[in-house]
Amino acid sequence: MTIDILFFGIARDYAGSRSLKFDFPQDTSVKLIRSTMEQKYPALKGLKRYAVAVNNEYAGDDVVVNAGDEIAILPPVSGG
Amino acid sequence: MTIDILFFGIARDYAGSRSLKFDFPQDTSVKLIRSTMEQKYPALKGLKRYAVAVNNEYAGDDVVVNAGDEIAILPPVSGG
Amino acid sequence: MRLPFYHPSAEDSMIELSDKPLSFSKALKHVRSHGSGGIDIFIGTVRDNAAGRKVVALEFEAYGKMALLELEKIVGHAQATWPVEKVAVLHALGRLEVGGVAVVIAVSAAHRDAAFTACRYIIDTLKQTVPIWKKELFEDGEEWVSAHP
Amino acid sequence: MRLPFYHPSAEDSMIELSDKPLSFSKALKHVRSHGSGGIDIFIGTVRDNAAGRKVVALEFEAYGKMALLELEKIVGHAQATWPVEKVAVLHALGRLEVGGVAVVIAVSAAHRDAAFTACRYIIDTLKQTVPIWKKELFEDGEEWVSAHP
Repeated sequence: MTIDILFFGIARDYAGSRSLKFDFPQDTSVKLIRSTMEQKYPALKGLKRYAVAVNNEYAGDDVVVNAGDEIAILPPVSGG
Repeated sequence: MTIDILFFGIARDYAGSRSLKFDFPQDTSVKLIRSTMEQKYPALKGLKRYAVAVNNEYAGDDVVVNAGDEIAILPPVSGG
Repeated sequence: MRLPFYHPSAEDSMIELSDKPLSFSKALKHVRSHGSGGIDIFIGTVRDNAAGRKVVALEFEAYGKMALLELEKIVGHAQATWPVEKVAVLHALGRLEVGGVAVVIAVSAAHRDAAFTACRYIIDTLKQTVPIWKKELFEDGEEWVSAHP
Repeated sequence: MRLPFYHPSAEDSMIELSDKPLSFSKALKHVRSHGSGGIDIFIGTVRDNAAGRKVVALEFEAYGKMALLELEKIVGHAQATWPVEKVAVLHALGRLEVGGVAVVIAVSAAHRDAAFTACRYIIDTLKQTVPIWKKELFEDGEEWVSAHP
């Protein structure tokens, strides 16, 4: 299935784009998304940490992603 | 000696004036001023408490007052 | 003494008692600085009720000279205790209708913790030590606040 | 999504992300009410230095939809936890020069303790959970804040 992934802050600099499409197997977990992204963009591993959001909610590693879900890579936030 | 006493808030209502002159002996203490005022304006004794200021500073009972000092009767403050 | 009373201020602090409407933006303008990352502002307003009784207005009076001196002590203590940049304290005198602004306290600091802590300290201490009194005006009477047990 | 993002608000709260200068008086106006006796306002401004380096400007970006949802949770939690009247949260996006206003948080309450506590909670939590990022622009480079260990 094709999944849209959004990149913010420094992760957007790493990906070179705000939004990219990726192909993932059915029943992909957030854990697999993280490892795939880290393989494609190794600089992610140098961050203090980063979060993954699924449909505008912070998502743990076990969350399973479905086609059409909105995924986002969120480096440490620094608003305020 | 003649001492000017200022009255604020509800104490002004009791005294009927913002400022009055009183005659006190030399070396009058704040304690004597308090008891004299309470005798003249017994309603002062019904307050939660009241403070006496000498020359714009809160003054304890032992402070001695001199001619020309500015004395003020300060009911519980309620600014803000 | 004539109103407003101005505090003969160190340039880092502005202290003022006034019978004109308080200028909130004046306080903000005073404390903004390029070195500050956080500003905390407390605004005390006239509430429409007190202990269940409907309030029509408040009347404030001050022992002006001493109130300024006490405010100066409070602000000086805050400046000596927390790393704050600038402080503004404005207090209204005279009659204020419901919704009116009685007090504005603004504190800027490099970091927000000092701004919050100092602002809270200033309003809490002001209420305890500064010789200002308020009378609540009700539809059917009036009362000096906190006077009686 | 287009700016500004408006929170589909309960009437007691106003939440907004905007690339226009934040209107401080709009936040104040929103929270003023006849039932409130105290308003606490936090204003975050752009400081001219960071860890000793001279800052020229900041650039903010947000994951807009999610940022509003997270702010809504924070404000909802504050409203459920402390007796506050009204809350306004404004956050700037885009480029801000030194001295510019990045965030305004205003909380009104019948009594000041709730206003201070809720305001502090909102800014502290915003900084931890709301997907907004800032980049510091220095004379000789730029850096995403907090990204690296």
